[in-house]
This record gives sequence, C-alpha cells and structure tokens, in this order.
Amino acid sequence: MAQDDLYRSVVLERAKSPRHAGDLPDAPLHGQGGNPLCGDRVKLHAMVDTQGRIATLRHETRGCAICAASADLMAERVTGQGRAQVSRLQAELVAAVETGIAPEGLGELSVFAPLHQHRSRIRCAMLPWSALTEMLNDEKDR
Amino acid sequence: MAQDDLYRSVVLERAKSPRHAGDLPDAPLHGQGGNPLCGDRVKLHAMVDTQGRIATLRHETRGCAICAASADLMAERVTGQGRAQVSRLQAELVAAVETGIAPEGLGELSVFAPLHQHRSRIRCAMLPWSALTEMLNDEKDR
Amino acid sequence: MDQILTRPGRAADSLRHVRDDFPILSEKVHGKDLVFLDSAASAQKPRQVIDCMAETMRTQYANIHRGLYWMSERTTEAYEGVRDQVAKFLGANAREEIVFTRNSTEAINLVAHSYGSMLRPGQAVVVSEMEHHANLVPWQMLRDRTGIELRVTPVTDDGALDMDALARTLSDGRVGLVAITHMSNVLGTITDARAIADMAHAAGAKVLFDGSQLAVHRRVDVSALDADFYVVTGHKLYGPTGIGVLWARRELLEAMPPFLGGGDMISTVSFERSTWAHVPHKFEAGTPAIIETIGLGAALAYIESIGFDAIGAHEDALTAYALEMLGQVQGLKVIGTAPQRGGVISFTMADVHPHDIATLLDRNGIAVRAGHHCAEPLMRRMGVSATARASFGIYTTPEEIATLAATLEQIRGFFV
Amino acid sequence: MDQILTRPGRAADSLRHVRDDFPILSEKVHGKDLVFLDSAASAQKPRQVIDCMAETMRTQYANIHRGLYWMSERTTEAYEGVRDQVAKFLGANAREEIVFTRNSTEAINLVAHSYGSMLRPGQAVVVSEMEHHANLVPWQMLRDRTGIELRVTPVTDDGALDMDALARTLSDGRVGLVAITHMSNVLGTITDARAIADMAHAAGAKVLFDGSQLAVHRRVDVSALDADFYVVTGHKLYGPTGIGVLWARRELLEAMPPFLGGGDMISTVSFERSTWAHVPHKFEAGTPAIIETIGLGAALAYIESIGFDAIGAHEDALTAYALEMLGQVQGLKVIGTAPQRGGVISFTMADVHPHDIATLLDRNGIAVRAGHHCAEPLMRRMGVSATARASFGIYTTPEEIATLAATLEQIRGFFV
Ligand SMILES: Cc1ncc(COP(=O)(O)O)c(C=O)c1O
Ligand SMILES: Cc1ncc(COP(=O)(O)O)c(C=O)c1O
Repeated sequence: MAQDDLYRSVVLERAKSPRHAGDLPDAPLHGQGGNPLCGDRVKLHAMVDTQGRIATLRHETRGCAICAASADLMAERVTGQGRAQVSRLQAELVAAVETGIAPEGLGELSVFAPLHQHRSRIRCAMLPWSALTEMLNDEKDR
Repeated sequence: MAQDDLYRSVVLERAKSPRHAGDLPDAPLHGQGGNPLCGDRVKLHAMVDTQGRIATLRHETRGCAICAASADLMAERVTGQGRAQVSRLQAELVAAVETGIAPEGLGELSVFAPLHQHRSRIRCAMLPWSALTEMLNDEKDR
Repeated sequence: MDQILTRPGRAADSLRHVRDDFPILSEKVHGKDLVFLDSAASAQKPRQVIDCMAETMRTQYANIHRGLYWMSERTTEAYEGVRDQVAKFLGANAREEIVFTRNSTEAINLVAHSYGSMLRPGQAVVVSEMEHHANLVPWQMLRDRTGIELRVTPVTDDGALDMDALARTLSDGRVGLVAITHMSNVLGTITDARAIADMAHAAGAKVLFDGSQLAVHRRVDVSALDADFYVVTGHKLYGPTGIGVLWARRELLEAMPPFLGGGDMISTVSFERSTWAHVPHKFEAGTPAIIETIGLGAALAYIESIGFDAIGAHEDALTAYALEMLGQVQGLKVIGTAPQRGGVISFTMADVHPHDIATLLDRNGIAVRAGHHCAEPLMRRMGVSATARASFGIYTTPEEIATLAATLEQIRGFFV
Repeated sequence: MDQILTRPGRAADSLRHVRDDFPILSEKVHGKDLVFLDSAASAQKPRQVIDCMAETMRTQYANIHRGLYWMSERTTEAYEGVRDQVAKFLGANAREEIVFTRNSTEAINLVAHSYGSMLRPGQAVVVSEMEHHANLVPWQMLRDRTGIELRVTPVTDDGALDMDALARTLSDGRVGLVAITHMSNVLGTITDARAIADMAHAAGAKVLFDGSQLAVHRRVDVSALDADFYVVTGHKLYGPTGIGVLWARRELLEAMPPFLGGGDMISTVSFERSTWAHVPHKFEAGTPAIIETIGLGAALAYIESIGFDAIGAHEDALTAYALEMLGQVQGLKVIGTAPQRGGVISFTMADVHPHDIATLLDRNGIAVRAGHHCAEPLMRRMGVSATARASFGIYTTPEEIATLAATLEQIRGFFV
C-alpha cells in the first residue's frame, strides 16, 4: 500500500499535530457537535471581528483522523471569513465529498474528495462544519 | 375433465346420500371431532356388542364430501369390528393417503388413496377415524 | 359454457407480455398448465425480483448501517434507496415516514403496541366487519392488555362499508383510531378511504388503512387519502416474503414509543437506560430483511414500469368478465357485490363444499383459495362458513377465467 | 511482517474448496480482491442458498398453510420441513419448539414481551456486561413497562463471564430469567452455557442463550445445554436475511401468551374473542418469511454438509493464527482474551481511531467492522470507545489474515 490518497500527509499531520487546536476561554462564541455513532466530538471557540468575520477559531477534537484534520483545516481556512463565505465553502466541500470532484478554489480541503468512495465517513469530515454553522447561526439569532 | 378418480362416484354418492347417517339417541357411546380450520364436524353414535365389537355406528357429518364419504364408508366398514381391527384399518388408511398406494384389504376405503396428492385434505378423510378412536378409547378408560 | 361470452378486449390483453416475466406460470400441476388464481393470498414473483435478489447475494451484500466499508456502504445505499422508492410509491411526504416490517401483520401489530399504548381506557378503536384477522386480532389483544374498547362497524348485505353506521360509531367522540381495510380480501370491496379519513378526523380519531390488497391494484396516495397510518405487504406486491411496510405521519412516528428493542434502533445505550434513534430507525430493531427490501424495490420498479393505469384497466376488465362468466355457472353465488370492487371474487356453489371445489379445481391445475380467508367473523356476517375465492394479478388472462368457469360447471355436474 | 510466521496447516486449508461456493468472494473492492472479515455482522451466502431461493420463486411458490392446492401444499411442506431441520440442528426435542422470527432481535423481543409478561414486579432478569444491544434493550423496555428489575452481571478483565459474580447475582432467588450470550460478538468469548443453566435452574430461574454468534461456529445442543430459550439468526448462518429462530421448551411456549396477532396464529376468531393455534403457530402471525425460511433450510444443509468438526477445526486454527499474527503488529491490542473463544477478534491499534483503521483497510479491499458493535456498555466496561473487529467464517483463509496483519502494520506506519 502506497501513501494513501485519502489519508494524505496533510490529513495525518493535521490529525497528529493540529495547528489550531485548543481552548479560547475568553472567546465570545462557543459551539460543539458530536456523532454518537462513532464517538467523534468537536468543540469550537471563536472570536469575531466587527464585520462579523471569524478572527480566531480554535477546536478541541476527539475522534478519528478525518474529523480532526477537517476541524484543523477548517479553522485555518475560515479565519477571516464571514458567514456567507463559510456556508459557500461548506457547500463546496459537500459537493466534493458527494461527487469525488473538488470544485475550484476548495484548496487543501479537496483532500477530502476521496470520501465519496467512503460514504459512511462523510459525516466525520462534515462534523466540524456543521458545528461551526450552528455556532454562527446561534450567534446571529442572539 | 373426466369423472375424477378422487371424487369417484362412491365418494359423491356417499356424501350426497349417506347410508349410515343419523342419530342413535339411546346408544351408550357418543363421540365427536371437528376441524376448526375448515369447519368440518363429525358426531358419532355407537352400540357395542358384548365382545366390544361395534354393533351399530351412525354419524352426523357437516363438512366436505371427503369427510362425509369417509364417515359413511367408515361406519359401514367398522361394523362388527373390535378396537384392534379399527386401529389396524385406520393405520392402513393412513398408509394409503400418505403413499397413494392402498394396502390390500382396504377395500372401498382405498378410494381415498389419491389424497396423497392433496395433503391438505388428508385430515378431512381422517377426521371421522380420529373421532372414532377417541370415542373407543374413552369407553375403554371408563 | 363452452362458448366464451364476452372476452375482454385490448385492456385485458395489453399485459399479456408480462406472463413471460413469471417463470412459475409455465409450470404444470397434476399434468395440467398452472392456472394461478390465488394472487390475493400471495402473488408470484417476476424474474426481475428473483434476479435482483440473487444478484445482490452474489455480488453486493453485507450488513448495513454500521459498516465502514464499500460492500456495507453500497448495501446500505440500496436498502435506503428502497425507502425512497416506497415513499414515492405511496405518495408519502418523507422517506422517514417509511418503516420496514415483516409484513402487514407486523406493521399493524407495531401500531397496536406502540400507538396503542398511547390510547387510554375509555378510548375506542374501530374496526369493520370485513377485516382480515391481521386487522382485528391485534386490536383484541390491545383491548385485553389495556382496557380500551373495541368497536366493530358493520358492512351492508352487498359487502360495502356501512358509512351511516360508521358515523354513528364515531359519534360519541371517544374513538382514538379507526382501522379499516382499503380493499377486502374476501369481498373485493374497495372502501372510500378518503371519506373514512374525513369522518375519523372530524371525530378526533386517527385512521389506519390496511392496504394489503389495494396497493396491488390501484395507486395509493396517502397524502390524498389524508391517512395517518397505511400498511402494505411485499409478497402480494410481486415482491419477496419477509418484507412489509408501515407508513405513518412523521409526527405520529416521532411521538410513538419504540416497539422492538435492539441494535440499530438506539441512539445511545447504557446499562441504566437507552435513547432512541430518529425515525424511522427507532422502529427497525436488529438486522432487517436487507435482501428482501432490495427485492421489494425491484418489485415496485417492475410495477411502476407497467403502470397503474394499465394494471387498473386490465384488472377491471378481467373482473367484469369474471363476474359475467361466473354468473353463468348454475348455483354459483358471488359473496360480495359492492359497486366499488377489485379482482377478488368469493363464491359458493350450490351444496358443494368450497374445499371440494378447491381440490377439484386443483386437479385441473387451477389454484384458488377456499376457507374463511382469515376473516372468520366476516364469514358469519355473510352467512357462510367458507367460500372459494379466485383472485387476479397482472398476469391473469381471460382464458384462465374461462377455464375456471368451465371447470366449475363440470364440477357442479359431478355433484348433482 | 512480510514473512508468514505460523501458517495453519491442514485444518485451516481443508475448507479451501468452500470458497468456490461463495460468488461474492471473487468480487473486487477499490480494485483489490475482496477480503471479507465481517462475517460476525453477517455472513456471505453460498450459491446453494441463492439458487434454492431463486428456484423456489421460479418453480414452487405459493402462500402456505391455508392453500388447498398443489403449489401451496408443496410450499407448506418445504417450509415446515425446515422446522424439522432446525429442530435437529439445535438438538430440540420436538419441531413444535421451533418458532420462526425475523432475526435474533425479534426472537428475544418475543420472549421479553410474552414470557416477560408472566414475570411479576419483584422478580429480576439478569443479563451480562457483554450483551449485544439485542439482549439488553428489550429487557430495559420490559423493566420500564412492567417494573421488574434488571440486573447486569459482570465480565472479568479478560472478557470472560464472572461466574462467582453470577452466583451472587442469583443468590436472592428473585431472578426469573437469566439472558446471556453464548458467544460475544465483540470479545469472541464463548460462555459455559451448561454451567450457567445449572446455576440459573438451581436458583429457580429460566435461562435464555443468545446463540447468534455461537451457532455459526459450534454445534448447539439445547438439550445438552439444558437451556430454556435459545435464539439464532439466519443471516449469520450463511442464510438469507429476514429469518431467525426462537427455540423454547414446549411447555414454556404453551404457557406463554401470543406476541403478535393476526392470521395463522389463531384457532378461532369472533369479534368478541379469539383462541390461539397450537404452538409454534401461536407465535407466527401473518404470512411468514416463506422463501427465506426455505433458504435457511438450504443454509443449514450446507453447513451440515461441511460439518461442525471441520468448521471448528478450521476456525480454531485460523483464530490461533490470527491472534499470533495480530500480536506481532506494533501497538495492536486485542480486546477480549478469555481462554474459551471463537473467531471474532476486536482490537485497537495505538492511537489510530478504529474508524480510520476500517477505512484504510477497506481501501485495500479488506472489510472489517469498527465501532461499538452494538455493545456500547461493554465498550465502556473494557475502557475503549470503539474497536476494530475482524471475524472469520468457513471461507476465511490464512492468507487473508496475513494480508490483514501486513496491512495493519502499514497503516500503523502512516500514523507514527
Ligand atoms: C451476539 C449477538 N446477538 C444478537 C445479534 C442480533 O442479531 P440480528 O441483528 O440478526 O437480530 C447479533 C448480531 O448482530 C449478535 O452478534
Ligand atoms: C386485507 C389483508 N390484510 C392483511 C393481510 C395480512 O398480510 P400478511 O400476511 O402479509 O401480513 C392480508 C393477507 O393475507 C390481507 O388480505
């Protein structure tokens, strides 16, 4: 077995040594998500700037490599983005994992496209994103 | 369809015009049997001689032609017979309907042998016999 | 009787090609060509269904839902895909409203246990006089368990549902559920489900339709019927045995407690307590009938490929023809003459016991059912102890009906 | 890891020819040969089963029990013939002790509803820490319905049943039923059923064994075990989905109230009340899984044609080999090391999440299960949140196990 195209080094590295993991006790925004089936759990903490863009995002993830890497890559990618951009990115990621073809501009997130052959794992990659969306929606509703 | 070998004239005649039907109010022995599935019902009334042989047997049968003819042919055949002979006859009839081949000496009762191709109807032919056996056993146990 | 009186024309002939799809129809019985007129008990299976099941087992099978590997994911997709298909087939609003069961009987028992446990003493369940035991006994058992009341609403002498009497049955407002067949498996009567639903709802009751027979012959649209529960059974729908369907409104399923416990129906389990999965999984405990569900999908696709327009036209023509042909047989009496009816015809013939009729027909290769058809109380209501019953499917032909009528005439000849 | 350490010899090779009977084993997954190591979830089907089911639908099918015609009589005979076969397979005293269900889950639910309704508050049901949800949740639901007590008896750290603790659990004489697995689907542990039965009986309790796993690998003899209830599930026995078996002592079945109501389980029905058919029919409501039951018969015949001596020898050799091979994989830890065990091996591997293990194996064509295996409480007991699990069947080969071990070693390499 050669280096696997789904578990490419970026996935393994981010899972092992995440760059955006940790708590942000003073952050105004906190969210979380879980998958009781496989025990994956994601906690999110975020600061938002005056325009409503994500200034800092930290995650605490317990789960599989797909979920952990997805959380870390997400944190990196959404920094500086507003709600609309987040939901566009999420939609593009869904398209990628459903079809196996990554839309242009998905960047490093396209590493998850091979999940379209592993449908039962798609929710692992999407869990951080749904937690993020929920957190941002909660914030809007406040 | 030619005259059918199972519903031979003897079966149809006995079903339509039984020779041994009726009540025997003063008889010492009474028995009955039923099949809730198809609604067949047989009542038996019998006189027994001093040696325990059946002197007279009458039946009241409500049910299909197979059951009615079987009751009537049975009544005829077992008259004058004791318990042992009845059970031998019954065993021979069972063999006939199970295999389709009538043992020697079954006589007119062999008309039921084709039932081996109609297994769901075997109990129709056997119902009078099981009622008879039960009645004779009850009498012995008294 | 040898001359054929009114052969149905194009309508009935249009499905002639479907016979080629049913391998069993070329079998012989007692040396005669099989004439299968017992589809109401269980239909025969087209090769599309047989091949689909065999192919699934040969190339694409694993246990579903929990497997994180290709075979399991593909099998899960096939299984869950049938849920979408069934939802569409029944006109449901959402796939989550489809619960897979073993058969209609289990579907009704599920409702009786689960929804039934939400009824309170003082409330009543209404069934009709023409119910199959499957839609009577579970309610008797519920009554005996919980003390609810069980009411039986009558049929008219021709075998229609007595709608005035139903109105009276509902009038005290204590009825929690009306459970009535959409088509009688004995009389062939098709009930006016929408009218029944309206009456039930006006009286504050929910309504369950037993669609075991109807769904084979007419398009069902649970939304248009405004039903609350609807059950069908796969083996009558040209599908496999071992698979049936409960459709129920989502909010009802969500409010109902689970029925069977085990794997796949839980969200979390600890020794102390468990929480339940979302609907419909809450109601599907353990490894389901995976291959049979996939086979049911093939059966529904097969039915849709023919279409209910063609099926309805074919069966209406056959039924009219059969009623005419059988009407010519001396001494033959059709039990169930409601104006709205489908291709299930019960009859008696002079004094000939229905069991003798069935056996004599069988000796000529003709399969009909005889007995109480799992509707004993209805037999008493109609004043008979048993009937013979011929029932039709998409593969039934006018010639088969002519053969039936001619053979019945001969049988009658034996007995006079 | 490339060199194969201890290849099992003749014993494991003797069943090599059976692979030809399983068409699916020559499928490819992600371009690789399928290595199917999830038989404990559901086994693959031999062509003998596939062909039998297809042939039944093609040439010999009709609804059973009530049909008075050839096709129905033959189908009834085939169906009821499987009851004899199952009775023999399980060492039952009488065919009447065999009840057909959808699966093990339904069989246990049947007992929980029916026998469970005969238990009184103050009485207890005992399950073990290693039960599948199927043998835990129905008892929780019974507890919540009726107020009986549910006791959980522990396993030891190696995953054996703690017999001393069981003795204590039983000591107050209030236990009505002990419901314990005969082989764990997670740990592979085989329990000492006869000893459990003796302890239960001495304490005045009945005993139910969940034989879902065991019956696939060892000959079951319910009489020798002195069991009261025993359940198995067809799809793990190389048979179809949609068919399972409850065996119970006849006198228990006779004393128990019916579970589901409907056709075929009644003796007589009136609107007022119904009486029940004799056992086992009292427990089989509605049209059963006819084709699947006949398919199960083919599966049992297939198993018997190989014989449990050969199966046991094959699987013991495979299991020993697998434990040795997996033991060489760095960081791999086997969960469940009881001395009495069968070919189901759960493991974790360093920090690699079992789901990642499963997906990476799948990309190499290897199907294993990962997760809580429908035994969440057991996971907590063993101190893990999930495991990967490889399980073996009659078609598993030593080469497949070597491939598994080598691939695991590579996966581990990725993650360090
Ligand atoms: C030990 C055990 N019990 C019960 C079950 C449930 O079997 P089924 O899903 O066929 O009802 C399983 C299978 O998953 C099992 O392994
Ligand atoms: C009207 C009706 N309801 C219910 C049933 C029960 O169907 P099943 O035996 O498939 O559960 C039948 C079939 O026998 C039926 O005709």
